[in-house]
Amino acid sequence: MAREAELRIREQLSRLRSLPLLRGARLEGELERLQRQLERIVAEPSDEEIWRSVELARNADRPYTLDYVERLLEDWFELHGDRAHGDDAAVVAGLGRFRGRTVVLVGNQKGRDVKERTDRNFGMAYPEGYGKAMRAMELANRHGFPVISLVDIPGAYPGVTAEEHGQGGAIARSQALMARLRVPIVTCIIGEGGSGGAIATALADRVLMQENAIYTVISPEGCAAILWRDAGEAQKAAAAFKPDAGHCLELGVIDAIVAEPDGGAHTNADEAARLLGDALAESIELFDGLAGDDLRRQRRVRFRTIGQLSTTA
Amino acid sequence: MAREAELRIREQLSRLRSLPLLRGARLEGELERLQRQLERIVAEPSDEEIWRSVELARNADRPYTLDYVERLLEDWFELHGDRAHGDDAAVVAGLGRFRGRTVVLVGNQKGRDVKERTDRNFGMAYPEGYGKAMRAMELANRHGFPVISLVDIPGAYPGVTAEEHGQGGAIARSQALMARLRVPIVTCIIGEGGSGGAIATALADRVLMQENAIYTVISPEGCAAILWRDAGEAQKAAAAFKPDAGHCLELGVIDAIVAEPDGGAHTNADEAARLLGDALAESIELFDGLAGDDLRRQRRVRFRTIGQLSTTA
Amino acid sequence: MSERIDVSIEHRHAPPEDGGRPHPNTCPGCGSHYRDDELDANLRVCPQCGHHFPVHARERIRQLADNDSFAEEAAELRSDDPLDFFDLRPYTERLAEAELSTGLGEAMVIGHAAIEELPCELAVMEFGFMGGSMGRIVGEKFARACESATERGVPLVSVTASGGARMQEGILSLMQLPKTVCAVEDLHDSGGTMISVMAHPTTAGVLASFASLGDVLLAEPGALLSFTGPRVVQQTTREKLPDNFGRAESNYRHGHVDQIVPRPELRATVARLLRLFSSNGA
Amino acid sequence: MSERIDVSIEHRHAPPEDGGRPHPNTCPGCGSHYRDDELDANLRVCPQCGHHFPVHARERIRQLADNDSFAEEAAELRSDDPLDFFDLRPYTERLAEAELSTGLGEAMVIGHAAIEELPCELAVMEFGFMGGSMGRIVGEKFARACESATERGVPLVSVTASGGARMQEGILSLMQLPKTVCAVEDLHDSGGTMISVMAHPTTAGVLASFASLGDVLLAEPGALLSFTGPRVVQQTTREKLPDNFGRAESNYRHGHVDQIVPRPELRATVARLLRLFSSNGA
Ligand SMILES: [Zn+2]
Ligand SMILES: [Zn+2]
Repeated sequence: MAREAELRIREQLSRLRSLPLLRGARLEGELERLQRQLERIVAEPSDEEIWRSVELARNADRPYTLDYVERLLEDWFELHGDRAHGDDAAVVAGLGRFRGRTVVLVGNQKGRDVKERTDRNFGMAYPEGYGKAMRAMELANRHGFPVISLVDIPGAYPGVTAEEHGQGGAIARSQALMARLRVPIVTCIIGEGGSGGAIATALADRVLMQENAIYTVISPEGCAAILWRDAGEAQKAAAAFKPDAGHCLELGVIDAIVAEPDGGAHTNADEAARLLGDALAESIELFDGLAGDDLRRQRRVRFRTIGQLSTTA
Repeated sequence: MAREAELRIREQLSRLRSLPLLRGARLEGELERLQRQLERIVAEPSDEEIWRSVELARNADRPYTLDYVERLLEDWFELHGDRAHGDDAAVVAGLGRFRGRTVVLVGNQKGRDVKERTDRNFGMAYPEGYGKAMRAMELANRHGFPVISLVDIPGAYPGVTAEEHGQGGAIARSQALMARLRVPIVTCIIGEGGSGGAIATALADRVLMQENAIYTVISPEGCAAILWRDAGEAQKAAAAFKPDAGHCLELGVIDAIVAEPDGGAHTNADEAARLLGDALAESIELFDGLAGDDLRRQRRVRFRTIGQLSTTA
Repeated sequence: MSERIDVSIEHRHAPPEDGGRPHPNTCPGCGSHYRDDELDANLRVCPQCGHHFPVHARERIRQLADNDSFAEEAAELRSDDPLDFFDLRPYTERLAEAELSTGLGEAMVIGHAAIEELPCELAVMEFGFMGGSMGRIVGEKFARACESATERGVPLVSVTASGGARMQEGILSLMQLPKTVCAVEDLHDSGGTMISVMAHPTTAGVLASFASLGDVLLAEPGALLSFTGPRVVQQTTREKLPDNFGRAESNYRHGHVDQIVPRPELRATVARLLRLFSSNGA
Repeated sequence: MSERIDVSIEHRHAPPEDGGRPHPNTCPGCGSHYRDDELDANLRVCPQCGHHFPVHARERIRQLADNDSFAEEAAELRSDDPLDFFDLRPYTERLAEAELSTGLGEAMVIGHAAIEELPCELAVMEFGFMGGSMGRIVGEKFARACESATERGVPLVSVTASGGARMQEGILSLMQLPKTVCAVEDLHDSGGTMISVMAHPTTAGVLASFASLGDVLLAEPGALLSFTGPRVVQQTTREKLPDNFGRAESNYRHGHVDQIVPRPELRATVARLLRLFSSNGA
């Protein structure tokens, strides 16, 4: 499988190299990014490198959704509330102008200091949060605005109220809504892409992942607790289920890796935002001119075929 | 205005009388019903007659939604829950087969004994109830089932939780949903059609009213308390704002009156159900073969023009 | 303008008028008292405590719209009396009195305008006209505002202040709920936008219809936004009401409004939204 | 069938097996103990207290479908091991063992069938196969069941029993959530129907995807339906869990399922729904 991903990227590289450099520095950046992706894939990351991604994805200084919002969007207007029971601060949703066009952005939001962490429930959404995101995405759909979804959630919240308010169903319905949208959806995993909470807002036309983000079906600790019967074996679990961007690309789960500044996104939020912005803009442009019905058909085919076994293809 | 309604009914009468009696007894019933409606309109109801309607509409033995369900629908399957926070027993929603076709029925439901009255909150819906009704109507829309809505609600519930859960917005969104449906919607006011709680599920293609039902913007007591500064003046208020079926027909707010057994629906639930069933069936048939887009356009025009002043037409 | 109220003596903690009702220019938040021109100069927000005084429809339009940009529509419409309604006084008398005291033909003013040079349609309610109640003409005007916005391809900005449906028109006033809802749905189907600004109070039939259906819902600080008013809730349920019951702040906490916007920021916020909803395309 | 468990001695309050785990045929509700044939004859519901024992996929199909009406599809599909996953044992070994013990190729069985002579598609999960976890083959089989239902124009009836996504397939197991969601959306867009029957336990990734998207949601009495299990919730939040936390009864009270249907009524209820969703037109 690594071989296939390698081939795909080599092909993209040679296509890009042969293009007249109309877009100048922008294209240079793309070449560099692909080159780095290629290097990652050829050099299978070690268990230590995977664990470093887990740590960087969770780094407390890593830029969060609103750090990107303030650097990438103009005229930002935040939407609040699910119109039923509350406003979940663990999810941010709003309208803004992104490189000249209006977009709807939804994202998970962790807190920076102790109070904000508590207010934002460590980034773990409640059903009210999915509800707010759904409302924002419906608004995007009604007005033809592309949707940008930034994912950074340790996982759905394991709490009594979250269950009583039906988070299982809410995660399912949020995905179902995304499968119905007739506007482009671009997702980037910018930190932790944790299980159901992550996929709730990641059913996109194009899924990106920052270099040091992770994307997991369960936290490494949770996996270790179940399979190794010891949460302390998280490092082993991570090595086994390979949540790093390189592997996700190799498995076809994501479409591209977004480079981070050397040392990780937290070392230079401005530069991280610039790189993310370029990748998002380029991704949205891919869908310009595509009819809504075709867009959503392609989106569903994408998820219908991800990770399909050769025997079932 | 009374004159216009009279003319409309006289025209219907003569058209029906000239038809070959293909449908036998059914048509006879229709003739009788129109004849009675005509008599009501010609003889302007007295203040006492209006108050009698208020009392009959509230009669504790009057058939409620589920009394009609059990008499009119086969294979009834009740839907429960708003998929967010609860199941409101003051609203009933479900699927059933009505004279050979599957329909979705939503209705307000009062309780019969003390315990049931409390459980069903005296028929006053919470936002969760509107949410359940909306979910059921969306299901109808997805599958092309006609919607029957039976209205019998004293009014929206004046409680803290109902407000905190946003009943104003819920009533607005329920109407908005009905304005979007591409399936036929037939509403009958079967008891109290009280204010926002009633209109939440009454934005229909055809609105019927039982002979002794009332349809009001505020309860007679509430109106009296505000305008007369004395809730005891409810009878005066009722006489002034004319909530009876005859006046509603005259004002063009409803399309037809459904006859009740002599003495009122509570004297003979089976007969009341038969008369209601005939009227509902006939109403649904009116829309057979109409395309969904045309249907909803007509529905919106209906409400766009109800009670329009001649100066604004 | 605002000639109806003319208080020229500036003083703190003004004594209540006869009958115990506080003077309309006395701040219920902190007791400060102002002249009309002082309040107007400050957008009718108390400089001491930030309390938002009511704003009449014409003044609201002046606050929001670019100078001289407002062109009123349907100003000629007047309600009639479909039920010959008579409570303690005839409805027609109440209508005439409301027109005299407000200088408006009904409880809503509509027309086109520009805000920071962005064209839009305005639909602004006047609470002073029979409590901003919605009868057939208010419903009709709102529906026309939606149609006008659709025709010109501009967003609709509605500013509500209403006690609900107009009882004196009986069941016909209830019919204004579905009527205005259908108008918003038509606007949305044509790709249009509605920004709803909910001022104090936005209650009952107006809250339960078009006001709640904006693409974005803004509220003024302290505005009462409830279907049923606090007094009726308390009388009916005997519950102790929570702090801020039904107020904008409570609605925000419970997820029912997008933002609470202090009046001094309202024009800029609406303009930002107009920019966002009009720019689309790379 | 059910040869795996063969208990021939009938007795009450059977002692636990070695290691303290109760015998699978001992009722956790009332302690009654049954032979397999006794339980099978009673649809695996305890005649004493009504407790619903787990039902294997093949037996579930026998309970629901008309005799000999079931024609299995995609039985040949087997999972591979995309990550070379090795925890305490290799994933491939776990797969082989699960197949041996259940006689099934994966944790879901699909095929067409008739219920009370009404044609439908069935997708039934097997909790005995690695906890009914959803990997790529379960996702693929479910998607095929949707497609088969669409092609034949019949409703889909799914019966779920699952601990969630299959960790051993890493992120690819998470991708089965959007995959099955898209399959349901395609089914719905083609006018199709899905009846979801949630048996014990329907949790995590299965609850958070297709199982919650049925047109109608039925649950078996006592079934655990929660995204996160009670133990993890308690360990994480240290909250005292309410009675029935996460159970069907609690979900019903909170508005998340349409009806709780005791197993003896399940076939008739599903048949009623199939009639309702297939008859349309006067
Ligand atoms: Zn003040
Ligand atoms: Zn038992």
